[in-house]
Amino acid sequence: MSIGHRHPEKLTRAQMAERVASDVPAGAVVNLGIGIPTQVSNYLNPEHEIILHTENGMLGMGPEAHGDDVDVDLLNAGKLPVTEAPGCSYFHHADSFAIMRGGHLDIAVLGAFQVSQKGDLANWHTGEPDAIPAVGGAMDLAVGAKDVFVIMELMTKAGASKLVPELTYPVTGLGCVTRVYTELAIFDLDRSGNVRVTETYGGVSVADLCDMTHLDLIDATE
Amino acid sequence: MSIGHRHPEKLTRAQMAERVASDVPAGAVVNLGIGIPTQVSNYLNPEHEIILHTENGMLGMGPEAHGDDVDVDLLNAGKLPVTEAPGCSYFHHADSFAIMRGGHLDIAVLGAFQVSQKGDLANWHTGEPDAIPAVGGAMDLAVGAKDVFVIMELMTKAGASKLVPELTYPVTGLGCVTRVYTELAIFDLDRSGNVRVTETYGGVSVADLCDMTHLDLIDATE
Amino acid sequence: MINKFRDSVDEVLADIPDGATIMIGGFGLAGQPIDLINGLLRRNLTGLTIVNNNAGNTDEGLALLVKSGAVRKVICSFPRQVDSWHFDKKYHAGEIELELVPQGNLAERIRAAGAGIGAFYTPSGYGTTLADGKETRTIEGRDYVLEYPIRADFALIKAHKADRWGNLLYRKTSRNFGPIMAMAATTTIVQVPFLAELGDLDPENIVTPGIFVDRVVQVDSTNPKEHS
Amino acid sequence: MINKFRDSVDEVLADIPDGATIMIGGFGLAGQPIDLINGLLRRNLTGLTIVNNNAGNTDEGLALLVKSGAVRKVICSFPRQVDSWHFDKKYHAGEIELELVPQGNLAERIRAAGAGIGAFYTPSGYGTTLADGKETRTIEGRDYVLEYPIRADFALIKAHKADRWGNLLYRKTSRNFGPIMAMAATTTIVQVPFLAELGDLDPENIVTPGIFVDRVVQVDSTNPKEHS
Repeated sequence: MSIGHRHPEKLTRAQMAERVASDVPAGAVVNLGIGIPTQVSNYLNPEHEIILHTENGMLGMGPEAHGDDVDVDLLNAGKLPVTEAPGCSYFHHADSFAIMRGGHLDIAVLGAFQVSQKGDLANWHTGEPDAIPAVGGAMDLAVGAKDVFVIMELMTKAGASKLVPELTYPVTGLGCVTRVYTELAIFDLDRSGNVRVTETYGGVSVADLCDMTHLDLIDATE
Repeated sequence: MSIGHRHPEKLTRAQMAERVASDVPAGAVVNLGIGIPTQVSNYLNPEHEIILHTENGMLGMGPEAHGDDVDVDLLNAGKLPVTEAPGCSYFHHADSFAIMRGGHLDIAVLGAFQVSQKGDLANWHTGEPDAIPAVGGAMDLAVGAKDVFVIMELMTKAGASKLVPELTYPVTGLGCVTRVYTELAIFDLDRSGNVRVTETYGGVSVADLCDMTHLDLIDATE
Repeated sequence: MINKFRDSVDEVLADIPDGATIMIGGFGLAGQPIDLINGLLRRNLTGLTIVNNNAGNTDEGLALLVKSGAVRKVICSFPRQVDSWHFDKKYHAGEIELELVPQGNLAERIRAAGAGIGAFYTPSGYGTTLADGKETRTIEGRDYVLEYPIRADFALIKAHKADRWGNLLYRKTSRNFGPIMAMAATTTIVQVPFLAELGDLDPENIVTPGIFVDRVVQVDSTNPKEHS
Repeated sequence: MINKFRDSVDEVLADIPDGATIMIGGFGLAGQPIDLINGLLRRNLTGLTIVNNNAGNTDEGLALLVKSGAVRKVICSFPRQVDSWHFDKKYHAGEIELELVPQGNLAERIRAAGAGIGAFYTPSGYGTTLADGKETRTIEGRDYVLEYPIRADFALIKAHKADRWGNLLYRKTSRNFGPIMAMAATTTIVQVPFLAELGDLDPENIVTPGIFVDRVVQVDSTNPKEHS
C-alpha cells in the first residue's frame, strides 16, 4: 500500500478506493456498490483472486466490457456491461440474495449519506418528502455481508460530519457498518458504539476529528 | 380403459393401478408413491407424455433400470435405479420440494392406512407406540399436489373400512385426498365431507358400501 | 404430445385481462422480454399490477406501458433512475401506486410464492421505513421482518433456449428473476430466440424445468452475442 | 491463489470436534460421501448430531457411525428401513435422539439456514404429530407451521467435478441435498472423483458456486457410469 497513515494530504476518492482495496484479503468474496466503491476493483491485486459478486446473479465478475466485448446479457448491478473472470458462475436472483442474506460474502463496500457510531447505515434515501424512494439491494447488502465497509467523504459541503451519533437520514440497516473510509481518517466501528480511529490523513489529529464529528473517538492510530 | 365400472369382479391391485392410470390426463406431471402407486407407471400411455416427478430431484423419470442401464447416481424415491426420459431435468432437494409444496404437481398417487371422508390422509405411521416413526416426503406430497389420489384396499383383513368418518391413525395431511381407488369402488372426496361413489366393482351396491364404511355415501355411479 | 410452443406474441398474450398482476423479468436489458412487453402494450389493458425490479426506463418497453396508463401499481425495488421519467410523472401525479421492496425481499417473496411458503422472516429492511407496520420478531438475537409471498397471474420472461416441454436455459446475467417468476405465476409466458428438440438440452443444465412454463414463443434476439 | 483442493480425506476431517453438528449429503447411494463418512468413523468422535435424509442402512457408512456410539442425535426424515438395524437398536435402547422432519421441511430448513431466513411458515406437517408444540398460523385460509433453520458446523457432500475455487457439478439424482447443505454449514467438505481446471466448468452449469465450499478432496468413484 502506497499511502501511509498520517499522510499530510487528504485522500482523494481514488485513494480512498485504493486504501479499501489494500484491506481486502486474498481470496475474499466481495460486493462493490455503485459509485466510488466500484473503483475499488481498479486497485485489487490480480494475484489475490478477489472474487467479485454482483447481486444480479454472478460470482467472479471481471472488469467492465468495452467495444466488441460488450454483451447486454452480462451486466453488473449498475447495469453496465462487464466480463467474466475464469471460475465465474451464474445463478438466479433468489440464490444471489441468499448468498448475501445468508452471510456468505466476506465484504460489501458501500457508499453512504451517514453512518452512526453504532454502525447504522443510511445510504438509500435522502428523506426529502417529494423524492421517489428507490432501494435496490442496499438493505440486503447491509445486513448480509460479514463486513460492511463504507467509503464516504467525512464532511458534507456544508461542513457537517456524516459520521454521527444517531442517523438523521432514513435507515438502510442497523449496526451493520464495521469500517468507514473517509478523506481524513479510517474509523473502526462496533455495535456498542465504540469508534476507533486507526489512520488519519491531511494532518488532522484525533482531537480534531472528535471536534468535527462530535463523537468521543478512541485513538488507535499507533 | 378395459375395466368397465360395475365390473362383476373386484379389482386386483394391478387393475387398481391401471384404473388410476386411465384418469391421468395427457401431459400431466405426476408423483407416484412407493408400492402399488409405482405400478401406475406400467399403464400410462407413452403417447400421453405423462411426466413423472421423483422427490429426490428429477422431472421426466423413465422406467426402472436393469442390467447395464443401472446407474447408482440415478435413483427414484424408493432408491431403486431408474432411467431418463427425453426432456428430463435434475434439481436439488429444496427445489424439488418447492415443486411439490408450491402446488405445481398435477397429481400425487399415494397408498394409505386410512382416508377420512373429508380427505384427511393417514399413511405414514401405524401409531404403534414402539414403532420408529419415518415420514419421508409423505406430508409434503399430501399438501402439495393439486390432486391426491389414494390407492388402497377398502377393507382391512379384519373387515374394517379404511375409508372412515374420522382418522384413528396419525394424520399425514388434512383435507388433501381428492379421490380414493379401492378394489370395490372409486370415491370422490371434498373438504366438506361429501363422498361420491363414482364406480363400483365386485357386484357391490352403493348401499352395501354405506354399510361397510358407515358413511352416508352419495351414489354418483350413473 | 406436450407442445408449449406457440406461433406469435399476440397469441400468447391474448387472455391477459384488465386488472391482472404480471411479473416481468429482466435486470436492465439483460433478460428483459421486450417483445412480450410491447405485445402487452398493444393489448391496451388497464388496472395492471406490474412486478419488476424497476419501473421502466427511457421511452420503451415497461416505461411506455406505464405512460399508457395501463399500470395501476408497480411492485419493485428501484423505480427512480435518471431515465425513469414516465414513472416519475405518474407517481408525482398520484396516478400510480408504488410498493417498494428491497431487492432481496422481492426475490425471496417471489420464490416463496412459487415454493408454497406462507410467509418468512427476513433480516433485510428491519428497522427501516420499508418495514413500517410489518410484524417483526427476534430470533436467536437477530431481528427479522415478516414478509409474504408475491404471486402473479402471469409472468413474462426471456430465456435463451426452450424445448417443447418448456424446459429453459438462460444466458449469463439475463437469468436474474426469470426462474423464480416462472415458479410464482399461474401462467408463465417465455420468449426465446432459440428452440431445441426435446432431449437436446442437457438435463443437468436445465435451469427452469418445464413444469413452471406454459407458453413459449420464438422471437429473434437483437443481441449479436446471443447468436454466437 | 485460491486453492481448496486438499490431499487426503483424513486431512479435511481433522478439525471436526466432538459434539459437532454435521450434515451428510446423499439419498440412497446417490450422492453419499462414503469416503468422508468412513473418515469420520476413523476419528472416533462422540456426541455428534447428524443431519441426513436417513439414519444409516446395512453395515456401512452412516450405520457404522451410529453403531460406533459417535452419534448423539439424528435429524432426518426416514430413519426406519428394513436395513436400518443399527439405528433401530440404538433408538430402542434410548441411546440416540431422533428429530423426525418431513423431507421437504428438512430441505427447506437447510436452505433457510444457508439463505439467512430466520423462520418460515410451511404447510407440510400441519395437523400432524410432527407439528406438536409448534407455532401455527392461518394465512389466506391455509394452515401453516412455523419452522426454523437447521445449521451445521460441517457439511460432508459428494459432487461429480470441482475446480480449485470449489465450484461444483453434480451428477443426476446425486445432486439431492448437496447444494443446500453446502450453503448451510460453516465448513463444507466435498469429495469428488474428478477435478477440473479453473475456467473449464461452464459458468452457466455450475450448481454450487465455490463460495459455499471450503475443502475438496479427490476420491475415486466406484460407480462405473461416473467414469463414462
